Amino acid sequence: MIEVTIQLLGFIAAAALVVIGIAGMLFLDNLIKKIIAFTLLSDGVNLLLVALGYVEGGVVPILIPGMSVSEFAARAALVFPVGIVLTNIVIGVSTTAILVALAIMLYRRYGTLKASKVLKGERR
Amino acid sequence: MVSVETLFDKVKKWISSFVVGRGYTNMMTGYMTGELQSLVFALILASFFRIFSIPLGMILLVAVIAGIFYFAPIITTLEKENSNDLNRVLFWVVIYFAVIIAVTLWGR
Amino acid sequence: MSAYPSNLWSIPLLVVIPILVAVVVNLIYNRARLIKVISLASAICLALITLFSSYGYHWFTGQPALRPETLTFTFDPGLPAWRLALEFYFGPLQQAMIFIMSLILIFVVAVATSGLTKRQGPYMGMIFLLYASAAIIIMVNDFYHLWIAVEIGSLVVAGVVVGSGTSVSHKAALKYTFFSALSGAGLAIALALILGLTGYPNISDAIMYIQSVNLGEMSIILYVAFGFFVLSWIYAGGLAPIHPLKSEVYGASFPHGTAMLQTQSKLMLVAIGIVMLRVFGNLPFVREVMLAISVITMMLGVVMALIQTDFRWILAYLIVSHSGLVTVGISLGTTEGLVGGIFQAINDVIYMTVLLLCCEALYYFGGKTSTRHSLGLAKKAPWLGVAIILGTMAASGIPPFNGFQSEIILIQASLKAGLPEVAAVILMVSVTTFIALFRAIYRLFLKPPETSEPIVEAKVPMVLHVGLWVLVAITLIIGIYPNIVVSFITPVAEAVSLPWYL
Amino acid sequence: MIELSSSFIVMAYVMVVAITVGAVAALLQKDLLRAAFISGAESIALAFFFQALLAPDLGLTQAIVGTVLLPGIIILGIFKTRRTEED
Repeated sequence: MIEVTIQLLGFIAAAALVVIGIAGMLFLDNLIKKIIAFTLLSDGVNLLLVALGYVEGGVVPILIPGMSVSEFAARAALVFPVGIVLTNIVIGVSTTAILVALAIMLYRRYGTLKASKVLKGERR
Repeated sequence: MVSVETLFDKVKKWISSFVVGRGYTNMMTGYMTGELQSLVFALILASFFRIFSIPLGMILLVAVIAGIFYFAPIITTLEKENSNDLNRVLFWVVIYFAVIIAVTLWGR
Repeated sequence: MSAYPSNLWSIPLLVVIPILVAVVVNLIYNRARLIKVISLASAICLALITLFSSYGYHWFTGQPALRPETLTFTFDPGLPAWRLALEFYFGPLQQAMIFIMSLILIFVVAVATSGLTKRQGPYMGMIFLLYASAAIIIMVNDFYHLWIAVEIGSLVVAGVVVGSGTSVSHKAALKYTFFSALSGAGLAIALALILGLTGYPNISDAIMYIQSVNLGEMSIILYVAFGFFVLSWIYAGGLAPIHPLKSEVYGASFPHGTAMLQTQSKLMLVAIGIVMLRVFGNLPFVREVMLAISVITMMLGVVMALIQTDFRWILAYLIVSHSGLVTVGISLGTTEGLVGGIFQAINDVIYMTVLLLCCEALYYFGGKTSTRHSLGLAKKAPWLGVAIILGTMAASGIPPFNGFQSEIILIQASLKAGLPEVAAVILMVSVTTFIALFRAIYRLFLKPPETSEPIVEAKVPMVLHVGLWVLVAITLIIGIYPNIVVSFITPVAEAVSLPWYL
Repeated sequence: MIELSSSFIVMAYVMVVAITVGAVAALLQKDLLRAAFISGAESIALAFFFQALLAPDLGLTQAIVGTVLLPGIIILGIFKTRRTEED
């Protein structure tokens, strides 16, 4: 029996989000729904990265007065995933904005949001 | 009356069956070349398997030749599978990723 | 290298100047003359910086990669982890690649500002951001910048494609951007896994750690990281399963935009491929996987190019197929293979730009690029016919041109590596390239026109002529004296291919 | 130091359920506006999870971005196109 830690729960939630996101992007037909699935996918990746940086029994990586540096170094959660995730959140927002803008443009052209009509494969 | 069909007529019919209904026979050269190319490419890819094991590679080569005869105009299948449909590409990417992970982990 | 390595100031300019230009040009939006002056001047400035900059490092935080007293990398098990040496490295290879990219940027900017596009400001900004992202990926020596630049690059590709303003381009951009979720997230996970395994964001440090410490069971993590890395590699370069989307991107944008896009993606393929070789090259099956992907890409691209009916789409699929040619050399992993692959990338970028500029010139003759029409252009514009045939000869590897030199290196490398099948595939690709291109050229140029209606003829701008002939001259010069470029590549290829020759 | 792990793990259990249910519920809505709001609610659960995983600064960022910015962009898109999913 594996001991259930917060990290394990994080991995489970991240896996669930990634699977739901990919399934949504694959099987849903509405463009806006696809975009929402995309945000769920990037949320899942963020959660995975943060869970990788978790230290069991650790502290938030902020050096508070009264804490020795060696204790801090031994117990603090990793900070580099936090940097990556912060960037990833920003990138996710900008990508979503671009996707929504393109969806609006395609809606104006075709009058529908159905991906099976707008994005269908075509011969050239 | 029995019509006389030479071998040339048969080959011509077989070739032009690729492009029936397209109304643009100028593409025929392209489709023919593409068909031959993809045939040879499939054989070469099959013979690549000799790197891993030679007997298995020979079996694979025979299987590919049989498959080529079964799926006769490969180029149309290839064209369909190369469609730029989003979901189809997504599907292929997921499969690809699984294969890469499986192969590298197996090779370990 | 006796002195402590100094922080080079000239390298970040290659990234800072394009970003600044993108901002400024975006602000002045629609004043064509001013935009032309600013963007041309800065493109020339970038080319001059790459020519005259000295080699070295620029590090943003932490410490430099080289220690002066021992001349080793920063890896030192005694020091605590999290050193955060985020750095750029500018060497001969980087100089050659960025200089070629700057050269093409000059021509692309000159052509783009002399007609065709409205709303020039944002479009120019996108092209400069494309340059910046490619420059970062070429120079980078840490995973963090690599990931951010790949993300920026994928978003900017969508921007450049949308610039052509057709509904096909909107669709292509939307599809391509959806995939940035998979590839960008995959690269982020790969970065986090390697970081968790080694503790170093710097690529050199991570490699030193992987080679010197026995990872044991933890090496499974490296394989998963490799899988995610491959995902972003195929996304960035448009290799096999993503090639329908990438070729749609190439075909849907303006031809000069495509010239910049293919430059970026081929140089990205080289840069990320070298990183993958350095980090994962010693693992079994890694180079086989990369080789399989590139062979399949070559074959699918060239076969799909044969059955297209539009000159733009033929070029788009040929670009994809020739990206496979580039990665074959890199995934062989030998010195000759690396030299051939990188040389092929540089040559490829040049001759494909020649063909794309010819395609751009077709727009001034009524804009019909479909091979369904026979235009008889050879009589109207003999110079264009000559240029396009020279470009075709370069692309299909006919001796006096540069394509021949790199392809023969690639063929020799694959024969030497014991893979004659790869050599056969390369030969077939170059022959089929010729067939695919010449079918279109025959219909568009040589066949007498079917209809008697006269072709609309606009004045082709002077910069297009100049760019075309300068690039053709470069293909000839490199074809006759290949050592001009090869001498830049060889030391790097020897250094990268070292680990499995020891 | 205050040991928060024992209380955090209960919160984490709740949040795993909330995130999964929220994600599925957002994708099953016929009304796109409601889907956007539910994905915002899922982001709040995610922000609390970040808090439990010792990254409070990320929790703050995710709370702002995930509940205001992202649904805002998507709602803007919905108003420019259409609110319900067509058959």
